[in-house]
Amino acid sequence: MLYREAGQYKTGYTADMAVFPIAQDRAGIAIILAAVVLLPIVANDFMLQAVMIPFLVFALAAIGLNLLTGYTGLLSLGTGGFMGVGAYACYKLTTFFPEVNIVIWILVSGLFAAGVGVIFGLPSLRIKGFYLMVATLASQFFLQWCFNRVQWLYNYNASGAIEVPERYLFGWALTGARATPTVRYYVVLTIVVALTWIASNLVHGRIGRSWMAVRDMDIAAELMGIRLLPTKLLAFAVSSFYCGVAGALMVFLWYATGAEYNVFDINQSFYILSMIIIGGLGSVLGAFFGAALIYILPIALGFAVPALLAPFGLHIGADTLEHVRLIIIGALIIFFLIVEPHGLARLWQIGKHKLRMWPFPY
Amino acid sequence: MREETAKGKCVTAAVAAGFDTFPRLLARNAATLGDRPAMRHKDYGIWQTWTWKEVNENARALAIELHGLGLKRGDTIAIIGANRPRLYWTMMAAQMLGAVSVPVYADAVADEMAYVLAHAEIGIAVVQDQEQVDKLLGESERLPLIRHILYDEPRGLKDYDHSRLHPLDAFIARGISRLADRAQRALLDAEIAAGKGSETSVMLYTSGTTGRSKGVMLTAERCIAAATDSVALDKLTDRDEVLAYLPMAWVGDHYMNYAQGLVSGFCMSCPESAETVQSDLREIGPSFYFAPPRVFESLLTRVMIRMEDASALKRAMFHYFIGIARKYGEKLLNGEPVPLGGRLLYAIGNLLVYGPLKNVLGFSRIRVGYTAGEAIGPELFSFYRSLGINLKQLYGQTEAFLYITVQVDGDVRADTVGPLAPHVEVRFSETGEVLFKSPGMFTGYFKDEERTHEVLAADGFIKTGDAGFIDPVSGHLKIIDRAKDVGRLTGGALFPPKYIENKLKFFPNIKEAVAFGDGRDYATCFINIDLSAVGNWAERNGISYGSYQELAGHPRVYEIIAGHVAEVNRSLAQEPRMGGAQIRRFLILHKELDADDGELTRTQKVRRGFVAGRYAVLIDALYSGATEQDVTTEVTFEDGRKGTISARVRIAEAKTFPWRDEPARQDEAA
Amino acid sequence: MDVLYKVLVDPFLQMGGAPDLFVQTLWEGFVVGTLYALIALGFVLIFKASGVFNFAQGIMVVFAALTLVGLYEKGVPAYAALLLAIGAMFLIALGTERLVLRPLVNQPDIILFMATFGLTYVLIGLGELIFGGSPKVMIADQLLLPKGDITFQAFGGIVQLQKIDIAAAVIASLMIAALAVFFQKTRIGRALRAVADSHKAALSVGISLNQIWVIVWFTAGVVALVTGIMWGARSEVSFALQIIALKALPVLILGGFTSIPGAIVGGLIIGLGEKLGEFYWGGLVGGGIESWLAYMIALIFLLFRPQGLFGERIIERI
Amino acid sequence: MTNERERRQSNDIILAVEDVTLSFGGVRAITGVSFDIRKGEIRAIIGPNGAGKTSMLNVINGFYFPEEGRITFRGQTRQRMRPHVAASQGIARTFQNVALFKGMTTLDNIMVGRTLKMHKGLFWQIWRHGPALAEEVEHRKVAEEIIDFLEIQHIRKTPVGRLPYGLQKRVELGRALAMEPDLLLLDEPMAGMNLEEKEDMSRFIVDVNNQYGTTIALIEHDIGVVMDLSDRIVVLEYGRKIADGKPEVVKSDQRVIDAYLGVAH
Repeated sequence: MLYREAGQYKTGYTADMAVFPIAQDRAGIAIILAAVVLLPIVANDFMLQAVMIPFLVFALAAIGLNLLTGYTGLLSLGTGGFMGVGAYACYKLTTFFPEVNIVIWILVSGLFAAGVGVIFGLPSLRIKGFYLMVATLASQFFLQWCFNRVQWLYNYNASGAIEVPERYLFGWALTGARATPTVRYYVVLTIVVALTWIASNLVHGRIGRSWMAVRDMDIAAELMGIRLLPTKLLAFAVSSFYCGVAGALMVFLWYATGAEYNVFDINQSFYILSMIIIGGLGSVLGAFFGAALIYILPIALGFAVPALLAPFGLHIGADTLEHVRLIIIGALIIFFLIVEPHGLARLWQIGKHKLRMWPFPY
Repeated sequence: MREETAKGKCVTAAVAAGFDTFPRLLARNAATLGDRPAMRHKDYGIWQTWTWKEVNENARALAIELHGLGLKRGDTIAIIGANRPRLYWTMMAAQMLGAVSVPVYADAVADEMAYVLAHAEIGIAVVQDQEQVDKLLGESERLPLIRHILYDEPRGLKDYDHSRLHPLDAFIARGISRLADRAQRALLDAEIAAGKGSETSVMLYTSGTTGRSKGVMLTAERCIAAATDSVALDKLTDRDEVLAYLPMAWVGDHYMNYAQGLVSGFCMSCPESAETVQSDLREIGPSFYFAPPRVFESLLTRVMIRMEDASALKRAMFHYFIGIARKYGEKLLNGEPVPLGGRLLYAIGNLLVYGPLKNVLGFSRIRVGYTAGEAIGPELFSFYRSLGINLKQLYGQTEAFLYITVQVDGDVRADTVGPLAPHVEVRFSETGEVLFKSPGMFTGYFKDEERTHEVLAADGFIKTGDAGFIDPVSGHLKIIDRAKDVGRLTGGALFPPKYIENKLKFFPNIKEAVAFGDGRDYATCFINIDLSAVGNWAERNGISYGSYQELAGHPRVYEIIAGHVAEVNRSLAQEPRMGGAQIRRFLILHKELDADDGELTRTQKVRRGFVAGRYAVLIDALYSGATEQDVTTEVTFEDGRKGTISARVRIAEAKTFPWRDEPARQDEAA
Repeated sequence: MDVLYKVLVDPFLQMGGAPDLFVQTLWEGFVVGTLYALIALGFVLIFKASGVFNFAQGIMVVFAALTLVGLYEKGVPAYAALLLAIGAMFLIALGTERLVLRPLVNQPDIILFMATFGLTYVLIGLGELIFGGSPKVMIADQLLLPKGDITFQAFGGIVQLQKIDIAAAVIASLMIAALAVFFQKTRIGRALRAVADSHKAALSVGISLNQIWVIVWFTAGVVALVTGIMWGARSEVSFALQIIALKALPVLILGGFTSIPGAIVGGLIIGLGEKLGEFYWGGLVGGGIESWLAYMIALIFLLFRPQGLFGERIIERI
Repeated sequence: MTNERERRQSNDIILAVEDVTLSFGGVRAITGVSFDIRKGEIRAIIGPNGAGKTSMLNVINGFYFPEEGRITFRGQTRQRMRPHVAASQGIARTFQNVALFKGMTTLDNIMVGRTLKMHKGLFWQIWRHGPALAEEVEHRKVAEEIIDFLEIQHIRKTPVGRLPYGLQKRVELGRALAMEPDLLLLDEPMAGMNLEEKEDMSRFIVDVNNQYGTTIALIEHDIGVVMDLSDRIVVLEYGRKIADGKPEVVKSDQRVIDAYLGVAH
């Protein structure tokens, strides 16, 4: 309906292969970007601190996991662990070299996660599916154990937790108690947008195709000359990189003060996994949808439900709400698997197609 | 000299100044519009584009090579295939050498094609692909003159004997390198310079509704003069885009796309293939669009069918807003006053329905749209206009190249073909036949003095063979029918078959109709149902059918058609002088009329006489009062095999209406 | 050199040096192993019959135990609570079949797995909503489970066996035996085995697939309840149990997803390996390696035998 | 046409299989089979079901390792090698039951076939501009030529999962062609097709062999097709070679008639 594609013909392959070939889509993206950039003007600190920043962080992690599970078809429950690697690496780096800008370390810490990811990805050559999932559980629990037991990782703090030091960016406090949500929001936004762009570049190119080929039919892929191990390992590396950066962002720019090892426990892995299930496997966009639904929706409910019940004199405690939240997430997962196994991303596609064909049904 | 307009460089003003041949226009465009796109072709997944410079270069390269093959001034060269830039370039190249290009219908069967090629004394044929090459080689003993065949698509021709076959692209490459040499350039430039506007530049074979087709000779200067007028009329500029999807052999394509393109400098896009025209149209979104009524007709049918499958809510919305459009759309388009409420509703409709609909059809950007070739159903016509598409009618023919009358923005009517085109004169014979003089008029039929004289009146006017009159109210020309087809019932009442048929054909369910009645007591007709429309209806109503024949014979289908016929009768009864021509009896033909059986022309017009002869038994039955009739018909299949089908055809009575009988042909005095 | 000694030699010297401790550890491992085996059994039952990788098995254990204790705390007599808990497991089985499995029939395994994953969230939420998130004490006495321990002189030291552990081992073994009988002898059991081979076969036995799924999930639920009770009695009833239950996964990998004996052997290997590893090697790296050792064992094992202990070598065809 | 092909194919051997033996856990699939494929010819492997035809292809492109025997491809002799190596040496294939990448479009499937020819690494891929994009475009051109060749323009951007079987087979052929192989292995390219589709497919096969001079080895059950497509035919039965030669020779071979032609239809 909103689309006006007549006259949008492509005279070259570059234009034809663009990620957003349709002008209306590009416009839409531009509007969204503008909106999120201008958000802090209207949004209060809660909105930024408790909604947007976490949403972006989770979305990034979800993209990471989606590259591995959605695009390459390798089921992983190690997300939390890899995020942790990022966080702890960043902590060690910035405490070793306080003078280097934290943003750089956040990105570099992703590389450490990537390294670890590759090591735990090695088994993926010989084992597939659920077996591989168990293998990734090994990494999850092992890493979790390290974060807890290897005191060196948290500089022997008595608390056994990471204590985020104050760091500055162009004079603004970026981490630590004095960092304002607005500053942190912009940094997170920049990083997430940049990495999203890169992710979409990857999946639209040769590498992305090899990943999907391995996912859809690994035997055929090998006979096409795609070498399975390097391809899978690359997927692990890139995926872990994203998770690692997400982890670092989580501790340094969301929590901003510190975090304990159990932030990165198995439940974190489950949480992210549920995001990509609902958002849609094999879709970068889906990662954002998933993060929004799984993280933001319950918050919204947190406000809506009591407000709705109040008139009837009913009151719900925060913890009750938390339980309800879990039930809702679970129900949503099942619901979406039943109505649309390919998640919100697929629904979005269908809707888009309808808009393009409007007023025709197909 | 050139004027800047909002829409870009308006080059039409420059035409007068000595650009009297197409090669000169091409050279001019290459100079003035050098890097603007001239032609596109959807190939290998994208719209390959050539600028005017490149087109000029390629055409020149071809020209020098054709010269090498011995193509001389006055020679003829055949061009056979779908719309392809390279084929248009050969036209240009031939004209550079003063040769006459003869585009031929690519879908013509080998025999038909052989006739034209032989008659036109073709020495060199430029074809699209293997299919055409095979046709020519197959008929080679009938075509002794053909020395060379050039082809565009090498697919499948690898193992052919290449002594007389040449790939076009290699040709062009060679030509370009050859043109590096000054002497060669000079030679070519000399040829172009030697060209005169008065020379025949193209020969178009009219499929002719009767007899063998004849070669209409057109001279460059006249073509250009005519095109210049219409380009000015519709303010076409190099910013316009057209989709060249109509047969190159048809005057419409040569005028609308080739001539107007070279004059105005707009960009012409060639579709990927016949199957993809719709999607290609959608991609290009032309700003100038021409289609014969049947195209708009089938399009509307498809639209309605597709909407049938939409959700009830959507369907309701669609029909509601189409209603709104019918109410206000045309008024708005003609700039007539419309109440604010109406404007508002229309705006909403535009957002929800018209805009998107035009978008999916590829009509969003149409600035000027034309339809012609036969009368268009008023409803059909206003449907598109009400969507905000500036669709207009024109009346013309090959011999006039092309316009005789053309409607101007703001003064458009469904039932007329508009006022005279610029520089066109018209008079009427005592029988009401239309005669004209036009800037583009032809110089005669190739090697056919006799028939040339038939149509050429002593005073230099040309007979159109159509009966019509100037509508006193609007001052527009009104065409009733082919002059020789307008008949009288024994009762003396007027009987214009086409007129009736067009009314019938507006119903999506009716694809083709042939009316009879001349010299009879009353009017009757054959009907072809539209398989897609009726078939879709049948599915939705759980009616199973194995073939067209079976569906056509189905009682409930007869009911539907009877309803339509009654509708037509009602409207005839209301019109002056037409009431007598109401259909009394009709039948639904057991097979679709088909060009391969000679029942239709290549442009899908009914060969009335032929059909009448072929189905004489049925016509007799229509008047004998029989309720059904057995008939056996010979048919030709796609692959050329012949076979016969026989059927028992039912004949139905139609509801007629009382009409006020008026004295015949009174306003024809005009 | 020193490290190598610590890793390769010292532990074995310790075993030899203090056989009593060694036996003690073995026993520990054996008990834990049987419980792992029990959880794994739940997985296998469901995987065999419905091809579903039931991620929710762990939480089912917790949920079952919670229901039992929760109801008791709400004043329901112990045995009534036990029956009600069983009833609850049946309801879960029924609900799952109706709301999850039936709509998703013929979907790829991964989808079904994800669905059980959603189920897990629901059950956690429900459990916490109804019974609260805080750990509870298993009503061992009320269910007449033995307390205290048996100690005896042996292997040049004292070996101490918790009675509850013995009970656990015994009950677990009984449970497994019972299931074995159920599968071999009863009609339904045979039907279930048929399903594992082919769904058509099952129908020929005259039991609808849906019924079978309910039965299987219910059986798995009961197994979960028993596991929950035993485990609860050994430590406490809390959601942490769900994580421990994940240890059933490496067990499955060793044993294969479809083999009951596999589950048992696998459980024992993991249990023993884990305990020994923790006791003799854990110290070297600061302890607590129990949390991941099981997975590591499975992982390393996988690298050499991807098809599991009892699985057959897969020949890939194209 | 045929004489054309004969002119094109020389007598030099592109692939030689020498007494290859293969078995799965004691079950013999292939026993001491030897034959060769000449450059530029269309070579058919036929035989009743379970004769070891597909296994033979799997051995040739390195998916299975033969216990005994040697395989010489373009002069290099080897007993075992990984499939992706075979691919990189110029062996492509299609599969008995279509093995397309279901989640991807026709175009992407064909582009995957170009993977071996694409070399821009992660660093460039990240930006997807400059070199990486240039490379992408360059190979898109090749892909489009293949699409044009196989006349599948209209499904260019359709996910292959939604295509009818016949078209899927065609796309799979396209994917193999994208590798510009020297040797193309076709495993029952016409299985489950109607007559028209079969005609199209055989036309394409001949055209491929014609246009690109690709050597083709194909397994096919439709004897009619095999007879007029192929230059030479190997007949297998129970993993053994029972005949080898020109169609007319094979057709008249008594053992073949008994073993196959007699019973197959």
